[in-house]
Order: sequence, then C-alpha cells, then structure tokens
Amino acid sequence: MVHHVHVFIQLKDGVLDIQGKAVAHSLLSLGHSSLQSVKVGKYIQLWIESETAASAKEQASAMCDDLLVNGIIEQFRIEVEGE
Amino acid sequence: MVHHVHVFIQLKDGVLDIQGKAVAHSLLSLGHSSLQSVKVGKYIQLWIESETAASAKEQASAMCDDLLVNGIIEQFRIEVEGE
Amino acid sequence: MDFSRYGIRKEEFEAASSVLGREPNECELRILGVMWSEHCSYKSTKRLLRLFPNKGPKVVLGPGENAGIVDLGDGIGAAFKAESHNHPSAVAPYQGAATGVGGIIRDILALGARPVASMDGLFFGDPGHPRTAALSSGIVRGVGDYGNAVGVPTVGGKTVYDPAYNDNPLLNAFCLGFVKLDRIVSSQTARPGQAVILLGSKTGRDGIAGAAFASVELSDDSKESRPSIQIGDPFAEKMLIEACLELQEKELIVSMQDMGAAGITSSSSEIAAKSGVGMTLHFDRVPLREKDMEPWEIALSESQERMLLIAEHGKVDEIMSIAEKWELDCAVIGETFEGDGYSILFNGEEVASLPPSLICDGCPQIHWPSKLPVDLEKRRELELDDLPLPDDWNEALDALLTLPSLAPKQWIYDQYDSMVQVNTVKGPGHPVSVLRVKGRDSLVAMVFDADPWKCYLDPFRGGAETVARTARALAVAGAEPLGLTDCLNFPSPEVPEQYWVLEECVKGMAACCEAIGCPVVSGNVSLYNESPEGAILPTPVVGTVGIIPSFREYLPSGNWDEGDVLFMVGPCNTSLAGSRYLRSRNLPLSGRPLEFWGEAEKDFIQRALRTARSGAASSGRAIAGGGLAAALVKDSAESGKGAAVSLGIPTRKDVVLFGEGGARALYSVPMGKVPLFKVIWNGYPCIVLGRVGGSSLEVEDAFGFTVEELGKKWRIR
Amino acid sequence: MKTAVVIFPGSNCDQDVIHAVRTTLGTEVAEVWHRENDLPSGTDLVILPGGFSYGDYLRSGAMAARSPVMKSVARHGGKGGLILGICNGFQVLTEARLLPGVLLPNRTLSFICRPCFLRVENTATPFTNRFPKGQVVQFPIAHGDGLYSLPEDELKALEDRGGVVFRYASPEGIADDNGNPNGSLNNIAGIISPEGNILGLMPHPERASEALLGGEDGCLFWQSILSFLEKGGR
Ligand SMILES: Nc1ncnc2c1ncn2[C@@H]1O[C@H](COP(=O)(O)OP(=O)(O)O)[C@@H](O)[C@H]1O
Ligand SMILES: [Mg+2]
Repeated sequence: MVHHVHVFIQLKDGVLDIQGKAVAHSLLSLGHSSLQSVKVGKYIQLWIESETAASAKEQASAMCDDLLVNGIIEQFRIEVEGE
Repeated sequence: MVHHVHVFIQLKDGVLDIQGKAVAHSLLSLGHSSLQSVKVGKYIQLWIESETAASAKEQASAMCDDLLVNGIIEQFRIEVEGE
Repeated sequence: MDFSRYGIRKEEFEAASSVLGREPNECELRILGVMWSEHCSYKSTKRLLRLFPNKGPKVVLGPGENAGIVDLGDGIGAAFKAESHNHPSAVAPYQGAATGVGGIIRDILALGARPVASMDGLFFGDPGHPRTAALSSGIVRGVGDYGNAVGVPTVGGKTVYDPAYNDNPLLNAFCLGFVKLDRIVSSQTARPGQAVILLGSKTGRDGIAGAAFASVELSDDSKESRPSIQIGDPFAEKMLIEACLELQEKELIVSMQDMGAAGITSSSSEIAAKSGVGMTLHFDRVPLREKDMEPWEIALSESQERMLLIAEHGKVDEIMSIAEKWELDCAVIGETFEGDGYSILFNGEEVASLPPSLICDGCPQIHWPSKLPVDLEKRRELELDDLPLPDDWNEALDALLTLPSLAPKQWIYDQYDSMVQVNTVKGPGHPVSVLRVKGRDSLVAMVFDADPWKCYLDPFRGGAETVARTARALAVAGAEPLGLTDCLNFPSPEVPEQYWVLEECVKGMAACCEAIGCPVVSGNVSLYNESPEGAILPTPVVGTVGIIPSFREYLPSGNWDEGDVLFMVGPCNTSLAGSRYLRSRNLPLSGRPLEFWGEAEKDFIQRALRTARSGAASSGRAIAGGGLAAALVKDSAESGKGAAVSLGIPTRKDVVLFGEGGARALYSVPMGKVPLFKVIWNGYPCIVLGRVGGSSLEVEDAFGFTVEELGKKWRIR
Repeated sequence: MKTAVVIFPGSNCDQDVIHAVRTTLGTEVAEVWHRENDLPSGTDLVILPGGFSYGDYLRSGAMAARSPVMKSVARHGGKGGLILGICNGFQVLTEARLLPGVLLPNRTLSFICRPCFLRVENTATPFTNRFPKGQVVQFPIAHGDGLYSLPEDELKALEDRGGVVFRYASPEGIADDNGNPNGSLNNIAGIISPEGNILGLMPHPERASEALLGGEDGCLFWQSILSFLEKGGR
C-alpha cells in the first residue's frame, strides 16, 4: 500500500537561519509583538509504496540521507500516517 | 508563557509543484523506486508569548494570513505544542 | 602546555613565549593558532610573494591592504582582489561558494569601494566522477545565489575540469570595485582614543577556526568538523554594503576592516598593528546570536556579513542611526589607545593580552625544503613522431569542442546575473569582460585565467604563460593591463617537490609581470589542497585588469565582416604540451610548454593595443586554449560567418591548429585596413590565413563545418 | 513627468532604473524608502524595481509587499496612477494583490540571466503605446522565480481582456515553448491591470536602454510612458 510520509526538516541549532531572521523582523514590524523567534524549514510529503509503515519510514529516512537533507546544517524528523 | 507553534505549509492541489516533481525525479534516479510522489512545502516554527495555547494558535494563524502564507497557492495547518 | 592542539608549532610557541615573557594562556594560544595559520600569516609564502613586482605608475595601493587599487584616471580607482574558498566549498559546496563570494566583496568594500563586478574561478573534478555533479552544481548555485541577491554582477570567470580536483574542487572569487581616490578607506589610519565598532550580523559559532581548517589537508573526518560551516546571508551583505558606503560618504569613519578568517581577532588586531595603536575589546558588548559563547569563540567566530569600524566617539550616534536604517546590528565594542597592546576583556576580566605586532607579524617564517620532482623529465616526454595526425579532422575538432574545459560555459553563467548595475558592456562568454564607468568614456576590462596543465609540466613556463594569457587577451581587446591579482592554489608545501613547483610557478609569474610591466597589487594563497586521494594540479589563478581609454577603442571578438582578411600574428611553432587537444584525445598530460619570451610578450601587447586603438581590425582574439582551431571556430560561430583558411606552413598541421602558448592572435581585417595592419605588425610574425565569406568555415586539408553547425557546437548565449 | 522609485531593503536594480529614466527621458526621479508612508506629491509613475527585497526569503516579494510604503502605492494605483513593477517589483505587485497571479520558480529550478525576445501584445497601454503591435523586442531577464501562473479560468479572462502585454518569443516572434525561458503559462512575460495603469513584467527594460550595453529597445518603453503622460494621461 501507499504510505503518506511527512518529513520535517529544520536547521540544526546554532546554524544561522537567514530566513527566520528576516521573517521575524517582518512579522514584528507588522505588529506581531508577541513573537519571540522564528525558524524556517522544509516540509516534504512523500507517498511511498511499501508493505509496512515501518519500512516506509526507513525508506524515507534513506531518501533524507541521499538527497532531501543536508546533514551538515540540517536535521529532520519523519512521521508516517497511520503508524 | 512561550508557546512553540508549528506551521506546515503546502501548495494547494492543482498548483504546479515543480520542485516536488524535480525531487521525485532525482529520488527515482537514485534508485528509490517505491516512491510514488513528492510535495515540497515549508515548515515554520514560531515561538509566541501568550497566555494560552489557543491564543498562540490564533496569533500564528494571523501571521500566516499576514505574511507566511500566500493564500492563492498555499494552504496551511497549525499545531501548538502542549495543546 | 599542549600547543600542538591549537595548530601551534614548537618554535612558534617559543617565539610567542619569549615576546610575552610568559607562556600564552589557552585563549591566546587559540588566537595565535588561527592568526599564525598559513591562511592568515603566509608563513611559508611571504618570501615567495616578495618576488612579485608590486609597483607601477598606475598602482595606488599594492599588496598589504584588503585589496589593491589601480588608477583609472579622473580621480577614480579600481580596487580588486581574488580570494580562494576551496576547503569550505569542498565540504559544503553551496555555502562554501556563497560565503567565498561574500567574503571577497567585503574586502573590496573595506577600502570604501563600491563592488561593481565579480568573476569566479572554478576547478572541478572529472565530470564522470560521482561527486563532481553535486559539487559543481552546488558551487555554481552558491556563487549565483549570493552574487545575484547582493546585486554584484558576475561578469566572467574560468572553469577547468580535471580528475586532480575530484576531491578538492577549487573556488576562487574575484571582485572589483570603484572608489574615488580621495576617499579610500584604510586600515592604517586608526588613532588612539577612538571607538571600535562592530557592524553587521550577530556573532554565532560559525566557522570557528575556519582559517586553521583551511591550512590543513582534508581528511575523511573533516566533514564532521561541525562548527566550520558558515552560512551566507546576501541580504545582510547588501545592507552592509549600503551602510558602509553611506558611512564613508558622510565621512563618519576613520578606518575599516572586513571580517574574514579569524573574525573579530584578525580585523581588530590588523587595524591595531597597521595603524600602530593599542586596542581594548569588551567581548560582553558583542551582539551574540548564541548563548554561552566562550571568549575565544567570540574572538575567532567567522560569522559572515560583519565589518569592524574605527570612528571618533563623537560620531557614534550618527553611525548607530545609519545602522538602524539598514537594519543592522551595531555596537561599540572597544577603544584604541596609545601603545602596542591588545587586550580582550570579558565580564570585567582580561582573557587575552597580546601585542598586535606579535599577532600580525610575529609568526616565525617557515622555509620548507625544495626539491626538483624526480618525474619532471618524464612528464615532459612527448614524441610528436609517436602521435599520429587525426584520421578525421572534423571528429578531432568535435572532441576538442566538447572537452568540458573548453566547451561553452553557458550552463554556469546563465545562472549568474551578469548585468545588474547596468555597467556590463561585455559579460561572460567573451575573451575579456568589459565594464563601462558611468559618466566617462573609458572602459575597464578584466579577465580571470589559469592553465594548471602547463604549470604541472613546467611550473616556471606555466606560471609565466598564465599571466601572459590574461595580458594578451586584454591587449587584443584594446585594454592596457594595469595590474593583477592572483590566487595561488597549491597542495601542501611541506612536500619538497610540491614546494619547488610552487616556487617555480611564482618565479614564472613574476618574470612575466616584470617583462610586461604589470604589477601584482593583491592576492591570496591557498595551500594544502590535497586529500588522501591525491593533490591538485599546481593552480595559480590570475585576474588582470586593464583600461580602454574610450569605447571606440574596444576591439570585440566574434565580429568578422564579409570580405575581411584573416591574419594570424605570432609564431607558428607552438606546442601541444599540456594542450586541450591532447586532453581531448585522452592522451596523458605530457610535453614541455613553450619557453617564455618576455620581449615578445611586451612587443605583442604594444602592437595589439595599437591595432585596437587605430581601428585596424574588425575583430580580434588572442589564441589560447584549443589553439588556432578553437579561435577560428569561436570567431566564426559568433560572427555567423564562414571563411576559407589555408595554412601554408611547413609545421605539423596539428601543432599549428591546436598548439598552445606564445603571444598569438587571430585578427580579421577589413580590406582597406590591411596596409595599416601590416605596418603595425611589421617585424612580428604575421601571416594571412584567408578571407571571411561563405556559409562554412573551411580549413584546407583539415576540417570544415557549416556556420550553422558551428552555431550549435559553440554557442555563448 | 515625476517618477518615484521605491527602494526596499535588498532592492538592487533601483539605481539602474533611475539611470535609465534619467538618461532616456531626462525627467525627475525621486527615491522613496520603503518605510515612508507617503509618495512625493505630484508623483505620476511609481516604479517597484528589481532585486531581492528581503533577500527574497520566504517568498519572492512577500515581505516587501507588506512594507509601509505599499499602502500609498496601492492608493496611487487606486486613483489610476501609473505603477510599474519590474522583476522583483512584479513579484511584489502580485504578492500585494495589485496584479493577479503568482510567479513560481522557473521550470529549470535555476536562476536565468540572459537576453530574451519578447513580443509586444498590447500597444494600447501607457507603457507600450510607442511600439508597433507584434513588434519583437529584446530585454534581458534575470530571475529565479519568473514562471507566471494563474488558474485556468482567470488566465482565460486575462487573455480575453488583453491583459498580456509582453510574451516570450523567438527572434521571429513565435511564442512557442522554445522561446519560453522559464515555463510561464502562455509565455507570459508581462501583464497589466484591468484598469490599464499597473504593469508588471519580469524582463528588464532598464537593461536594454543603451547601445553601449547591447540594446536600446527599452528606450521606446520609457518614451511610451512619457508620451502617455504628456498627452494628459495620469
Ligand atoms: N565560472 C565561470 N563564471 C562565469 N563565466 C565563466 C565561467 N567559466 C567560464 N566563463 C566564461 O566563459 C568563457 C570561456 O571560459 P573558459 O572556457 O574557462 O576559458 P577559455 O576561453 O580559456 O576556454 C569566458 O568568457 C569566461 O568568462
Ligand atoms: Mg580583508
């Protein structure tokens, strides 16, 4: 069956988030003064054909290592629907 | 207290997802043949000072409308930690 | 004290201890470890760099400052410099390349110049190697994304492919800026009692000890060396450029220095040392991005997009408001005083106290032993008699034109904004890149070039040829070379054979600079470009800048006119040694490049300049990579015109057509100008090759293609 | 004719467009910083220049579209005043909903800078009245997000009302896929608002306004605006 996999990618702590910085600045000047900080990352959805949710997750993880994530600056988390 | 809010943004159905297509193509050519399709979106984390999780969510939603999301092509979903 | 942990050698530790009269503490050792790395101190190469001539009538500022400046006339100068960012680009191609571009832009900005043009030198591995595609696309994207967003056009560059760069791709970035000569900002003008100001992004743990990292060989675990990845923020850089130029315009600062390697430490101690003042820095006043940073981390952080300013205390408020306008962090972090002291305070405690002169000039120099490579003679063996002429010349030409190092680089430069700032008269794809200077008649021309293959076979001749190539290309276009900058990319100098090659390359480059009167005004050294897999080729990269007095005196290439007479000037007995042709036939890198002949180079430049300025030709192109054949093809394709060429020379035809080296050019000359052209070149080898016309390029007894076919093979836009 | 060029943090073609207007028309140009609340009085034309406002982080033009000055720009447009968005300026106009549609990443997913041929589709606009209809002009492009997209029905409406002003084409004027650098729907390079006063285009006319830099096709563009205003247009 086809599993719907969600991958959340964010910059590792300490890595400068140039987008987050600019977005925070912009939101504050739009009056959202309760905002403390912002981090901008990627949200990738994968539809993977596999027997089990576990194996779909494994494959997604391999895809992250192979292409989706730049391990030098990014970290990721995977969720499989119905897991 | 400061609430950690997660915003997931994705392209609406029907909007050309060139990036998603390109990523799918690359993953397939890397041998991930179980992959059916890919969608590329944004994952934004906000830290918002507010009394309740519900109000943090409301504020995040306003930020989406004001800046974070382009309603013509994107849709979003918000989760507040500990809600 | 385990000083080796900090990259300090025993004699260095002793030198520091003897100056201080005590052992340096840990924070001081970390500072010295970075500041005394090869990248910052040039401890192995200072002696060699002195071989370069650095004075000339047009030199306003020579080596030693953030960049060199040459006089363009009318009170305007061109500030330019090249810089390598090789190790960072090998580890993180996109970010390494982006921050390389950002770094060189700030060097130009530090002089108070507006950055107006960039060029990039790219050296990639074998296109068939599994890593090359990712590395090259990441690096190109990094160069483009940063330069495009910051609004500095990338107007040209150089790209070479060779398996020697498989694990060690090179990224050299060049930037040029315009500055009013009476407004140059210097790092030597700080006086006691002034404020030390940090302007730009907040300081984080980015790239800590990156300079030291750039001075060692890449090992397998260097990918893990975590904090060494700097992230480039072109948006912040754009703000920084505008803010600094506004500060300079309003005369609010007395001195300025960019923060590159070793961040706050190098920028502040350099200003202190060069200006002859002492400095106290309060690190608790540095705007930080991360919590709990140690003083040594603040000292050495290589967070990007920051500048150090020195100003009178009375100007601080005005500076702050300009920083606010450009949305930049800004803080007074210290002050200058009289004396040779440099002291870092953190929460009221002194954590380091070193004389600036020790930090900047105190590193003992190293004289690595030098030895002729034993296999050098063997490399030079190339028996022409064993090398059959091509069976099919058309096929041979095809192979040459599809050699990645020679093929058009459109896929690269189409990703670069080459036109922003509306000064670009000739962008990438042309033998030289040309900018106009708004409001003036004159044009500035520049070129970035390298020939590592020739340097490998004969470092002296290769080094000289590299410089000569840039000068020839400029002169043919009508640009008088004013000065040059260089990046010396080499493997470890600790291997005697490799040190010898470095030494010889420098000597060859210096010899050519002397011969043609083109001084070196700035440059950069990048050593240790090797990995367990092997070492790079010796790769000196040269960026030369020239001036064309008026746009009417610019001679384009690829501009043949029907009926023009084609001339080749220069000797026919060139060489296939290390040529693109040999590479395209998959033959080993072999042979001995042509001997360098300084007199001829000088003579050629003068005649080429006269040719352009007197309008004696309609098109001109210096003959370089791929030899005469490549020059004919490029000109024909770009002109959209054919020609009938007959060589009529006794030399072997492959050597005539594909040989490289020597001061040569291909000109197309309108009938009416032939006498004038001949007068100009009288006394220099000069032969008629044929006439422009027809719908195909036919070289007698060799190759022939229709212009349409050539257009598909050679397309620059 | 009074022109106001809005400068956002990160704009980088502002000085280029000022240079083009000054050298081709010799008319007055004012710079307006994005934080200002008002346009200079008497402004005829507002230009949102190219570049990378706010680094184009998040989405191209998104943050600039929310700048304080944009309220008065919208008011100016609402009163029928001329607004021109070039490249990033076009993206800002779509983000600000002053023009329909969006600019998605180029189909190559890479930045493209090169000369391009455009066919002038609508010459009854303040910006193109000096061009003959169907003329092919050469303006360079330099953008990463230039694929113009609209839902099908809106696209049809846009076409039907003659809202497409420039279309990517071959040098011969054929607007097919070969002449399309970025994958824009219907080869769209520039569009105009229904009221005919707000133009957005991805190519850069200011980079084609001097022979020395390789092209002068942009001059007619600037002259069109001048003659429109001189004839009493607003
Ligand atoms: N990395 C690059 N960036 C920008 N332009 C480049 C780059 N590499 C090559 N070019 C341009 O492509 C043309 C050919 O370059 P190249 O093939 O390296 O030199 P050569 O003319 O010696 O063969 C030149 O006009 C050069 O400016
Ligand atoms: Mg510097």
